[in-house]
Amino acid sequence: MNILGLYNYWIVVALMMIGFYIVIAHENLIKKLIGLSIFQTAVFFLYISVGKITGGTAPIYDERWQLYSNPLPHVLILTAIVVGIATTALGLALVVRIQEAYGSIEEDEIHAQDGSDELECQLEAYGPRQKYLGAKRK
Amino acid sequence: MEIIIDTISWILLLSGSFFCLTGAAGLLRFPDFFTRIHAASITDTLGASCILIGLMLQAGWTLIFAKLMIILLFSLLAGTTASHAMAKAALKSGMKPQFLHTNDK
Amino acid sequence: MFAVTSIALLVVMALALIRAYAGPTLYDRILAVNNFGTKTVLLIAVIGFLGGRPEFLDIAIVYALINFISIIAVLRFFEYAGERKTEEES
Amino acid sequence: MHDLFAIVMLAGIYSLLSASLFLDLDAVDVAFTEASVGAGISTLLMLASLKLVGRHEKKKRYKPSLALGIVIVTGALLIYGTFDMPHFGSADAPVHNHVAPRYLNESMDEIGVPNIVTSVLASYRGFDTLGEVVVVFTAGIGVMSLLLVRRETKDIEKKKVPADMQQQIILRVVAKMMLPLILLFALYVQFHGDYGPGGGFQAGVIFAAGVILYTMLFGLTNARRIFKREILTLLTATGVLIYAGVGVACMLMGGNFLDYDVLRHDPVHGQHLGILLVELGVGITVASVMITLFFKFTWRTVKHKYTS
Repeated sequence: MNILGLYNYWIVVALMMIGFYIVIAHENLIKKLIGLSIFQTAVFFLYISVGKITGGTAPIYDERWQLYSNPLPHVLILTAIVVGIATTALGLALVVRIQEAYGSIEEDEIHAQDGSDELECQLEAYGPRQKYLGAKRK
Repeated sequence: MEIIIDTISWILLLSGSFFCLTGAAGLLRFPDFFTRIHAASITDTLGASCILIGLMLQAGWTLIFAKLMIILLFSLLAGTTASHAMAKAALKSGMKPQFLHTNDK
Repeated sequence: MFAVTSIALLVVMALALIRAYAGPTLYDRILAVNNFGTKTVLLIAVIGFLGGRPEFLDIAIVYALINFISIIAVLRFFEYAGERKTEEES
Repeated sequence: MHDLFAIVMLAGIYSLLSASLFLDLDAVDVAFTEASVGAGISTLLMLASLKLVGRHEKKKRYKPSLALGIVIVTGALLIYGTFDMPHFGSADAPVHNHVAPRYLNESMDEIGVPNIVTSVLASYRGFDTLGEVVVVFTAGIGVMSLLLVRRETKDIEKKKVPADMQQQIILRVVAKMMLPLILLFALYVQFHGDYGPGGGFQAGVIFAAGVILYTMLFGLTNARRIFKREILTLLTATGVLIYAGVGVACMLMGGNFLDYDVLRHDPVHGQHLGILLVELGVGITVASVMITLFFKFTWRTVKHKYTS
């Protein structure tokens, strides 16, 4: 059995692992999102390369061609790309809000802030409300 | 007739590739941004036109010809405009061409 | 002949990629990205002829379009992002 | 590399490259989508949000060797798993023997559309696509609510054209010339999707790219005069409604949900009409969601500029 015929999967695995590494090793949230999209593209490659047939052509009907590649993965990935951009946009919006709330997009700094002023946050969350209730009672 | 058109298109394709290669060499080897943009955009315009016209000759009078024509027009228009915008933005951001420096000395 | 042209274009793209990675200034990168994009347009056109189905030139048009728009976007957004951090990239 | 701008630009190149690879693997529609979405809109949104969060990553001192170890082990396991997979390009792989032959052989008789990807997308698996459109719609709503801005103040409205773009006269003139062609090309992609690569998703994104080009060069206020927020919100919902409405119309005329055969007397004509309407709905939703996303991000940056 010729192992070299599997090279498309190895490329996919390599890309996937690069994306995975970026997601878990970097603290910057924008970089994490880019790593996520690289991971995503690796999955797209997996699907599309499975659908390819040697000697086939694009699945658009034409009299001159008999052998077409498999159209089903194309459909799945086409919609997945558009959904992918939608989720990326949502992630970016979250990153923007995190930057506004914490003043940083580095994950460790965000965690540090969360740990140190947990008490303050609680006070902030409950304080005004109690005051408001107290004022109402008077 | 067929052979003549084929030969012309091959010559155009080859010269187009040559111009693109020189442009890329300039992009890589020239000393500063302004010389690089010079090399890249000028040889690019010529190279892209050559390759696209060579492909047009291969396509004949079909819809493909029209689409190649659109690409050619678009790349001529957009490529030059983008180069101009880049150079202008770089100049405005305070980047000085290197050769002015050497002349001043 | 198409094969020769496409190999030449691939070499050009690799050189542009090196320039995009090496920098040194951001404008060099933008230039390299632009060059890379135009070469991709040509490569797609040539590969269409190489594969025997040159009908798919719509994709090349989209590439040219997107390339132009993203260059403008980089220029547009870079100027403002430069304002915040005045330090010039070396 | 610690400059996020450079990283986003390299990611754009990566998208272009992967789209070329899709083209080489015969997936023309996917290449089309990846080029317009991955290289175009995704890069634009990343750049717009970099403008908000700053472009410098903080330097890290430690080496993440644990992460590297995890990645290498996982990769090795995955590669071990690939040894049982069918070879690249082999025609007798399991994927090609299930439903794909039916799509390939009978699509022309049943649907009558040369682009098999379109027929599978809009007709055979129309229900899936409805779900995807709803996901896009939901993401649009999510971003809208996350990046909500209060009422626009007066002094921002005075600033019509971005200052840095006022200088670029040539760019603006050329872009103005190209804008109608871009929008026309989007419509061509929309309605030619049955016969060549293209369709609602791609056309919507290209249309949005044209509007985004206008917004970048002539300012958000000018673009907002044409694409008002209410209209955009309405259009976002209208697209999904058209899609689902076609399905309901099929049910009312005696077929199943999204079964276009009953729309006209001839099933093939019914399929044509159904696919056309459904793709139109997809195009409208995708275009308006993409425009809304970009407006929201840009609006934040304008607000930042004036408050900070």
